[in-house]
Amino acid sequence: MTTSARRSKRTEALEQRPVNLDGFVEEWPEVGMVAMDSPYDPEPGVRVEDGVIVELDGKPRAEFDFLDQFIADHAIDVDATEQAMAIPAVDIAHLLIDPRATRRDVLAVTRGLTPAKLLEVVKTMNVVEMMMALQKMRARRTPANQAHATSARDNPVQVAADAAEASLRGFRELETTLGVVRYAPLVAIALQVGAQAGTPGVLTQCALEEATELELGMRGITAYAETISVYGTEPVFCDGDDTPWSKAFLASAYASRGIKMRFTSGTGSEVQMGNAEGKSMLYLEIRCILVTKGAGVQGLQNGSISCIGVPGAVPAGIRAVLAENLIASMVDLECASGNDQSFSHSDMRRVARLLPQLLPGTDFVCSGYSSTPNYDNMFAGSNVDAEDYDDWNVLQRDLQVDGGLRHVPEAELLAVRNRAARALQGVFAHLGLPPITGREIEAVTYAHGSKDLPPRDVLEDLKAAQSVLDRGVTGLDIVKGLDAAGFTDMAHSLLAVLRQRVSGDLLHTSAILTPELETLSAVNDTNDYAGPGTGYRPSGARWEEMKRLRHVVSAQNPEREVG
Amino acid sequence: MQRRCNVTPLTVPGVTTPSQVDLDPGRDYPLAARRPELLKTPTGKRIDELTMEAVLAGEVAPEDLRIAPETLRLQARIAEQSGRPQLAQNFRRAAELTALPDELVLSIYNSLRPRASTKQQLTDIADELESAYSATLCAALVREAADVYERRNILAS
Amino acid sequence: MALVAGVDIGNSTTEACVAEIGPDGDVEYLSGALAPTSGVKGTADNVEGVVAVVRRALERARRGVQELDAVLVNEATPVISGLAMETITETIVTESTMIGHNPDTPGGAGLGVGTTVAFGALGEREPGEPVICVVGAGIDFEDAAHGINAAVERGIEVTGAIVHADDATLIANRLREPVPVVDEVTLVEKVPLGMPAAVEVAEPGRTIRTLSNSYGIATVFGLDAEQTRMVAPVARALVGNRSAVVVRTPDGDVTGRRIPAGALTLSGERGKRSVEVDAGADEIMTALRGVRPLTDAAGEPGSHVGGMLARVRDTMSELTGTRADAVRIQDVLAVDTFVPQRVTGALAGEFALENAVALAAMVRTSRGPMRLLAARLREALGVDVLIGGVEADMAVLGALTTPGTGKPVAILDLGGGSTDAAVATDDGVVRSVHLAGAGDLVTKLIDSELGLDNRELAEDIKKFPLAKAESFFHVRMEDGTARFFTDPLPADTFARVVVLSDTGMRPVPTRHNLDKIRQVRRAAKHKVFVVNALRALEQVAPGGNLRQLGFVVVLGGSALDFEIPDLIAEAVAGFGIVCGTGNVRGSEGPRNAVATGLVAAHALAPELGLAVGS
Amino acid sequence: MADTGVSTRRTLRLDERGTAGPGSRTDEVVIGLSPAFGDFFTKTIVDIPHAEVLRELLAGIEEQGVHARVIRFRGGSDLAVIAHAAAKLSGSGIAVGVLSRGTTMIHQKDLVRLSNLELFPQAPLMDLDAFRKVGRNAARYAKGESPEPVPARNDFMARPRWQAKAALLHIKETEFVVPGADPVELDVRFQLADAG
Repeated sequence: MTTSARRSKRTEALEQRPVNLDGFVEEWPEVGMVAMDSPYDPEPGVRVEDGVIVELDGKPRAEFDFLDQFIADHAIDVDATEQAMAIPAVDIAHLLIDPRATRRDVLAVTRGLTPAKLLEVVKTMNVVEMMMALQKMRARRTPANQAHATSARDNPVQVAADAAEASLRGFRELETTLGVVRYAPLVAIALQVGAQAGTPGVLTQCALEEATELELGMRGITAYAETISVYGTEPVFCDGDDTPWSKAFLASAYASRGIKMRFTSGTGSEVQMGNAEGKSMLYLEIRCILVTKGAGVQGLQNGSISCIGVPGAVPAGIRAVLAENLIASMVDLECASGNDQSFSHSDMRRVARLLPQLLPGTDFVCSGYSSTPNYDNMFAGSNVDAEDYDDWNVLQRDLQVDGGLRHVPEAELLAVRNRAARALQGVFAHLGLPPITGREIEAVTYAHGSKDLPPRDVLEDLKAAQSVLDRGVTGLDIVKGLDAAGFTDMAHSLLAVLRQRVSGDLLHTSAILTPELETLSAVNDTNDYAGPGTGYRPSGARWEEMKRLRHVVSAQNPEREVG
Repeated sequence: MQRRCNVTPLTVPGVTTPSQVDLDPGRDYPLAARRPELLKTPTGKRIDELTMEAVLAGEVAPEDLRIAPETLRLQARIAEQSGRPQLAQNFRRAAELTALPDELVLSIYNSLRPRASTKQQLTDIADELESAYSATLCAALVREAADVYERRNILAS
Repeated sequence: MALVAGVDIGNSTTEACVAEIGPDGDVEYLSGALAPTSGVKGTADNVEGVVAVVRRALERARRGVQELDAVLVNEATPVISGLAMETITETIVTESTMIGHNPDTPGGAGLGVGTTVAFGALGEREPGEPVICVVGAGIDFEDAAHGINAAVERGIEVTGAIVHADDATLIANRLREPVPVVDEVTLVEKVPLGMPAAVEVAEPGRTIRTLSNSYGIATVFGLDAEQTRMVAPVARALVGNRSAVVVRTPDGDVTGRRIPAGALTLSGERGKRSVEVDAGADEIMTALRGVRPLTDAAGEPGSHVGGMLARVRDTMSELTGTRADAVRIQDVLAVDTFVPQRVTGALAGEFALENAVALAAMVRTSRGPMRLLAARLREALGVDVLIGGVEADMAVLGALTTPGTGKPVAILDLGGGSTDAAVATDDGVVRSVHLAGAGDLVTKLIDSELGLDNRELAEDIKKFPLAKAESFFHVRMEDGTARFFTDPLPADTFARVVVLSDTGMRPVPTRHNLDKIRQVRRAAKHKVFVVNALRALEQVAPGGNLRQLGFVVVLGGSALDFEIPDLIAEAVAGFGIVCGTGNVRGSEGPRNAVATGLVAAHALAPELGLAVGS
Repeated sequence: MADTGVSTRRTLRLDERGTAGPGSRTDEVVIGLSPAFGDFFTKTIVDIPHAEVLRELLAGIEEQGVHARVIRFRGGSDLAVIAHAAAKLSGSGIAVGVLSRGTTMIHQKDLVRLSNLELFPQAPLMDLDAFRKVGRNAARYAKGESPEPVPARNDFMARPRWQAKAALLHIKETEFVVPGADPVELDVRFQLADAG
């Protein structure tokens, strides 16, 4: 744009700042382009007759859309609702931040709240208060983190190596997806193998359309599922070709095979699709959260996810994103809290968006930290990627906050990357899949991304991927392959992961496996935060581990570094 | 994969083994570690029989790595006692679905999509769930969907 | 009665045949099965695949593993093949004398001759000699037309134009007096200015007449005999184009150059020969015939062929776990092919089809791990395992179960990596040969000749017939017939050439028409399979005389191809041979020959064969 | 702002010529415009003037020797609906649909509405060259040829920059929808804004 007006040097400097590449828009509440404070959101209210909710947030039952009805009949506790709704919103907010009120005390109230009431509660809170509340309401006492491991070329060797590194760096869940969908069986196997090469017990998933995702799960090639989307208005839900009932049925289908799963939703999707029905983004997201609750699903991935550009562009949008994570936790769901999509050109803004989840801790701080450079991220880029590892570790150390990761010396990383690739080589050979060469293993050991790797024979790989499905290869075959190739420890840990589906222990809220292969969930690791000096705080061995960085000057001998 | 498992008569509460077990989430969870004796695979194996040695000896089949309906009902009780009635209800529906072959599960899911089925088709599915699999909870969910879909005009025309 | 299973471990599939052998040697075949081979053929990794396929065959025969008396396994020496390709010619244009690319839509029609002038300098031009206007990048088509019209109004004779953008029709449509316009000349700034030049555009559907003819160019530029000889390559390069530009510069030239690719040394039992790779496939194959049977092949170090063979060796050494210098190449197949390559010095990104040589090489590895494999197999199944006779002998025995065959019979086993042949004479002597080059080489030729850079698509083109999606409801098959559909075809097939693969229609995203793709496909199959079939039969035929062969049975995965057996049958018909696709046991088609042969051999002489571990 | 390489030299005049009917020429491509294209809106999400967008689409079609018709659809703002309706009116069965923000689609009349021949979902990546190529490919489909699809582009940092503005533009355009309105055939004229 040409302009003749003279500009100040300072303006010119500011214009060059990356943050000005981000998009910002004005609010427009009439169409739902507003984060959480809209005059068009309904007033809270509930009426129960004969054990049935007959009026919800000012709407009589006859006018309920299918979300209203599902929420009224399945999510809200009819016995608790009238009493809970009678409590002023600000009092409930006080309860949330009052350390003397336990998590259980809060749940006794929130189980009876309507969407509009939940919205009213968080509207009384600023972000610091929300963080305090989240610290208490997170379901699992110990926070954790999840990574994406993908490859721009769908290279299984790369996925195995990055999965192993991510697993060693501390992630407890790993997610992959594909550029070429037919590659899925090989990449899912690679993820599963790589995950066990770092620390044992890391759970893996592969984001695909529902049927294939379920099939890989049933075969034990993946360990859990996450990409089961729900939406906050009826037309958008239908555009996604689902209803709360179809999704509830799918949830039971997963549980019937012993497979852990969570739903996915987030602010901004409805306005993005032009069908927000004039409601605020957060109000619609609360409906998604309650649909999840009503379906009997243990948890939810939310925090805007793929629509982050929408709340990110309006005033208080990132506050609303924190609020949606908080509300998921407030209604006793596991929360995998976003921070998983490219969000801003500005490093400063990327961190600011991250802190509200990192500081209080969530069940999974990122629902996809990119374990590759973003160019390899097949989820279209994450808020944090492999080049941010050191920054993340420093943030944890500076603030003594546990974001689930740790610094690992290069030699150990090289060792597990190499080991994962060799294990995959053995498994591929055992299963008669296309060979992995020594050159590939060498390259992937030292690689940063897919550009550093020799290309694979895609034709052979795709044929083999099909044969994995045709031959009915299962997780057990991977276990046997690992054992045959001499990676007995990895075989054991994968068998332990598979055995989990027999016991169903992982189906409970916020469940993960520890490196010792113990199940840790909201049932046996209940968040017991009760104010200063209580709850989870990094200490002992974990804190010592967090103190280590790539470059720390030795106190013993300042001419040297410890690391 | 496609075989129809025997339908165990677990639809009447109070007469089944799982509900007779004394369970306390704080003491007994995780079941695999604390109460392994309660866990059997649908093929009748004990969980501690699923060892590496057994796998290598070819004594463990993929069918052995599935969850049994009894186990899901135990976990439902743990969910219930942990204050999660919806999660418990999901586990109970899942217990019913363990008897269904994979293809049928997927096809019912597809039938529940908007504008995918007529009311009669959904009613038929519910009847089949109930009569062939004793899946009363799932049948109720499908019937409920049929009513809502009719009211909201998202049945197949 | 004895229940036995014959098992053939192939490079890509493992096949089994279950049969009952009576006390007097009569055989009742019960069932057959097929599964992918696990691991490299002939190694202990195969156990899993063998167990799977034996189980499956037994299931089909409704028998249990415990009832089995013996498993018969072929002597599976792995045959591994490698491929490489090298371009051996290149086209070079110097001083930008010629623009010979074929833009989709040139503008106007006819021939224009004049001096090249930049569009920006048109205004300074005085009326006089005719000019060709050169329109550079960034000039809008309306401005270009406006400028040319203005010049013409001032009396400048503009006879043609050369344009950077895809604007020729747009400009020609806006000229008051239309002239030929050639567009999409990407490096238009390199067109020499102030030089005599000619622009020719033919009517749609026709090709140029003047600039593709040496005497036409001579007439246009007033050349003498010697000069005309010099421009002959230019004219030749322009044949078949709808539009072209020729600029006459003092030293301009178009040359074709052969790229030295190095020498290939073939060592055989009958001596050693060296042949230059750029001499082409025929020379290489002649040299090979001279030294056959081959014991090893080597490329000149530091040359292209040296690199080529090194790549083949590396692949094989990795696959077989032997050292690269211990790998011995036992056959090569050289095939002439062509590859689309960018012309050096061209101004419009022209491509020329350059000659190339593709080379397939083959190695037989040691049979060492066979015993280990048999021992493991015995452990896994708890049954005696017998290593049967030579694979080729077994294949012949199996082939003979094809109804209507008789001795002497030859078999052709068309695989992915190698083409094998064997012949059994009346006296039961079997001769066999393994040759390099089969299905994988065909795929590679299709891929490179069509410029696909997508081996998977090339594989589909190889395996399935083509069609053109003429509307959303019908396709025109490659044989000219139409096929109609009631449901609309997928969107990405519209107006495209498609492969009718077993998983549905698959578009071929190139500008080649159906005939061209079909011709490349058939030529590739001919160059590999027909050539190899003849070569193989010649080597096993008594006295090298094909007429001595009565029956040829075609077997193997590529025998299932929809046209390869016909191509081969056509080629050997002249030798009085009955050639057809095998139908093992009258039911299995070209599959299961070796497995069946193992059972047949066992029935004839159960004492033959080496029992392992018992 | 993105460097679009365009100075606003030309203005667009769109005169309504009455209800659009089906075309009879088999060598035509219809360009279907969204309700507010070249009207309330004058440029795409990255400020490319609608005059230039339409001129490039038309040039791409003309260069292939194919005829073009421009029709405005006021009945909806869904790109698939516009492009599909336009294809139904096109004598060749081929149409280009374009939204004010620059999202573009090539459609064919026999396809189901939710399908398409080519879709360019990332409006911020649509530059003049892309619009020219869309016009060219549409014309080549109309001639029964098999054009190589215009390469799809992707940029993961488009989300933080454009996602919200795209939503706003879509909603705004939807405000100009007149339910049930007939498609209107347009006369297109480009005028130079200055003497350049």
